[in-house]
Amino acid sequence: MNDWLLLSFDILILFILLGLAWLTCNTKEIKRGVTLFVAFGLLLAVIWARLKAPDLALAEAIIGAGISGALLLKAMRDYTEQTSLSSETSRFYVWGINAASLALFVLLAWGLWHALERSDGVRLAENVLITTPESGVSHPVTAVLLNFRAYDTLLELAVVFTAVLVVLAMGTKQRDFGKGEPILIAMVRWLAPILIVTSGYLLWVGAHAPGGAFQAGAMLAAAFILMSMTGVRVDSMLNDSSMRWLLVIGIGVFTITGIVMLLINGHFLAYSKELAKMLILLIEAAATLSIAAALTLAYLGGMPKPQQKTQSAVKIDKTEEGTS
Amino acid sequence: MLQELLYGLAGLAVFVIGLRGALLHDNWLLRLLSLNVCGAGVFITFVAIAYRGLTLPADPVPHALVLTGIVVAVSAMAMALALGRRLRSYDD
Amino acid sequence: MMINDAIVWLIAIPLLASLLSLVFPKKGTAIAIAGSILGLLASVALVYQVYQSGPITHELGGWKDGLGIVLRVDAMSALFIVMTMLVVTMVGFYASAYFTDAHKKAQFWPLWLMMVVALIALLASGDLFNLYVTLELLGLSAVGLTALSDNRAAVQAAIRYLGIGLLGSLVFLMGVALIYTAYGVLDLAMLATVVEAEPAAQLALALMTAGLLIKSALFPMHFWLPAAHANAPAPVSAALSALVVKVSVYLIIRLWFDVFSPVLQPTASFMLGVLGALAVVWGSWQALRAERLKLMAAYSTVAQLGYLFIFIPLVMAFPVGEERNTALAAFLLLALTHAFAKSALFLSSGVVLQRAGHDRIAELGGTARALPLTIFVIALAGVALIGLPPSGSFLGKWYLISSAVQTGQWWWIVVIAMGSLLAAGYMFRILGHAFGPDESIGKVMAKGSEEIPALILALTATVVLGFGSAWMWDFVNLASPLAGN
Amino acid sequence: MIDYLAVLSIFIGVCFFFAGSVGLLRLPDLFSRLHALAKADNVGLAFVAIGVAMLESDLINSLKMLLIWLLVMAASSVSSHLIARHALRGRKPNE
Repeated sequence: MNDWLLLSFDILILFILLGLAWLTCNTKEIKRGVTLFVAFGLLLAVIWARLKAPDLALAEAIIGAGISGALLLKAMRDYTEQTSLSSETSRFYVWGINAASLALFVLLAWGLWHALERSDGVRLAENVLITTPESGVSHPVTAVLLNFRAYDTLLELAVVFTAVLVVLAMGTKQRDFGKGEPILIAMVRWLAPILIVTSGYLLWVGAHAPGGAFQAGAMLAAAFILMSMTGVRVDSMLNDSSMRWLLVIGIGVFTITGIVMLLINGHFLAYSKELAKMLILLIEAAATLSIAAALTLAYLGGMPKPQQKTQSAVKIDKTEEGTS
Repeated sequence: MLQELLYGLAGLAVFVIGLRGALLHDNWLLRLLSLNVCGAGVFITFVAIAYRGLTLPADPVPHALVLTGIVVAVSAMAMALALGRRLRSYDD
Repeated sequence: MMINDAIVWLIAIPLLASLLSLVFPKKGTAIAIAGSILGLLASVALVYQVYQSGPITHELGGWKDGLGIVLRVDAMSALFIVMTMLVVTMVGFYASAYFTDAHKKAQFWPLWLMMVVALIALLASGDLFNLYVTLELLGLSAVGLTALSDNRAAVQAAIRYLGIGLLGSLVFLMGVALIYTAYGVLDLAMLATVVEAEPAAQLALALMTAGLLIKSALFPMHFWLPAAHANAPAPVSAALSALVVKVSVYLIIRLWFDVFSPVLQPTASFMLGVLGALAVVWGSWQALRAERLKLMAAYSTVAQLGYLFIFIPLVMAFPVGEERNTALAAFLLLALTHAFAKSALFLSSGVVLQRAGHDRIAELGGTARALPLTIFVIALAGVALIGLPPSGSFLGKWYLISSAVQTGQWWWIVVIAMGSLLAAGYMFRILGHAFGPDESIGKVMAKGSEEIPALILALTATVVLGFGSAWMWDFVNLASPLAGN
Repeated sequence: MIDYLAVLSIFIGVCFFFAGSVGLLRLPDLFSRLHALAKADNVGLAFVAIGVAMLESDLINSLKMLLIWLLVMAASSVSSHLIARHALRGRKPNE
């Protein structure tokens, strides 16, 4: 009885998922596409929760739906006139793609079936769950992210860093939304502190329960983005040079810890057991700051206070001329 | 096993839908949405195979991988939007 | 101790240098050059270490049994790493003179160093998912660098490049998902021991190869490459053509012959060879018709990558052992020569473009007199691209032809001969115009810091690799897991 | 006993959600749709939250349910207000 109930829930939710995915990928209107995409992200969060992946549900709700939603909303303004401008694609091409897609799906389904048939169903799970107590944290996902596969996480921070470098190179701060409605500002006023406190909580709790640096950093960024969206001048709190330090602190602390551990224990990122918990928390705290700074900058579209930046750029110019 | 297969197949379908959308759209923003849907399809497949029923704890490795993937995806999106904005600024 | 962990330092040094160059933008050039030279030294130490003690592994975090990520370096990856660091260092010297705007320089160095991190991390990675992360890091940094040209064409090309790159990585990741589903491992060496010829593995390999083919711009998927490589700033074009596309080819070879060898099908390898042959002919033909110097160089990259794919069916035809290693060494020789020659060519094109104000081939008259060293470098690069002795590609192509004869696949010889003839055509066309009488370009000064790195790269391609190839043969035989030792 | 009460409460909540959804689909214009949706959803969520809180043995977790309800209510009332305000400004509401 219970099984059938669960199964009918699964089928219902997958039906909605496929519908949303189809609509998102087939709309020709940008506004509609963005709205559907955010809804798709929220539904994904529900699916992660259903599949017993609470870490992902948290991350998806904050990043997938929240931060991407904000980024897209801001970008949408650049595309307003282009909405209906979709050039003619030949019917032949469309049908070719359709046929190829269908064939690919059948092929993939066949592959997945064989893969599941062949699998023992355990994979790395038992090994990770058994070894987790040795990692310094008791939450297995955090153990994988910051100990077993910490190198992946380091490179992932590098990806975030790279993306922000490109955003910064592509322009200075963009025009933000105007001042919001009074009632919205009032809500953000008391919501932002809650978000910041929640971010700290998520960071701390990651050691033994769902949460961690990425969720915490994104939550912190969400607080700043919300403030910025309602017209609160976020940039007055930050300046160019402190932003640079915030951006690099995550990877910096991570790499230096790794090197110190290499010198002590002979392997990069091999934490000493008694220090592991503290080191992981240290790295996560630094990473939280970097991620928050990166996502906030990605939303703002450039370094705050452009006038100060141009001044310093001029100064660099002069010194370079002097030396060369 | 049933849930793994069901969600796994749905993930594959979402992947293919996104891929198709990415190949059909001319508009950069819409293509980007399709690419993100496509990525979500891979993530669903990963998480589906990590699910081991209601009693056993799920496999944490794919969860960590997908978390990495989500962060990479949002970084790529931020960068793509900035490039799109730059491109349009030349037209003004 | 430092020597034994060279591979970790090779990743950590550029990573930290990238951070520092963002925080201290005024010192960016010094930081980047210092980082590159340290990296180059570390890469030499790495080759020495591999030469002494065979393939090395480094378990990150000290975890074993597939729990953690493992870095692995054998002869092939060690040589690619040295190649990367040499090109990066030389191009770094060049770039410090190329970018005159301090603001642009401050944007360039952190991204450039991140690209170096991505290249080294990819070459050293021994883990499937980690490879996906490095591919993304490489893709994003390369796209960002392309867009630094800051004109409409470059940003347009960067956007297209990004779309293609993301698509390729996602298809690759789908393959990783299938592998993890079926085998429950991500570690390449562990996967190599359990993988079997069955549908899931075949499909996964097909997906991963397809993703990498998109990224390595093999013939029908090459459409994004010329625009991106021709419009990027010259130092970036050099790195894109010499390194970024090549590591995808490296990865295909690594996956095919190192990990998935039980799964391989001769038909599939033959098809890759055919696509490679088409790329050789089509790319060379387009290079011959190209009107701009950098566009010609970009199309030439399409062609030269084609040669590397022709190796796949030939390598497959040899049984595991010394013969296969010889073919692989020839592959490495050709890949390395192309990397050095093409980066030299792009750097020289950059000099021409900056001094003459354009790079239209038909209007290059008088350049040989105004920029003699630059044109000399282009000629040297041409020697390597055509495959004339004593360049490394002469030997590479020679072995390509002889193994084609040995395995009875003589039809590849036709393609190789045609490609070489066309390459001679497009290189002599440039030189012909450059030595032409027209005096559209006045007496100009080229900076030594721009011309000398290009000269070193070109000389490496033509002379050093040509004479040092015997050592490479030994090295590959000694330290290749492909040989089964 | 408390289980039955909880299920009853959740059931009532779901009914409200259902009514809200029907309202969203059937009502003629934006303002009445908003009205139906916001009202029904807030009350619906309250009943669901109460029901789940009863099933939960831990007091802290029950309090978390209350917090969720409060946050959602704040968000939905502000967003309804904003949508309505936006529509009133004379811009064409979506259909």
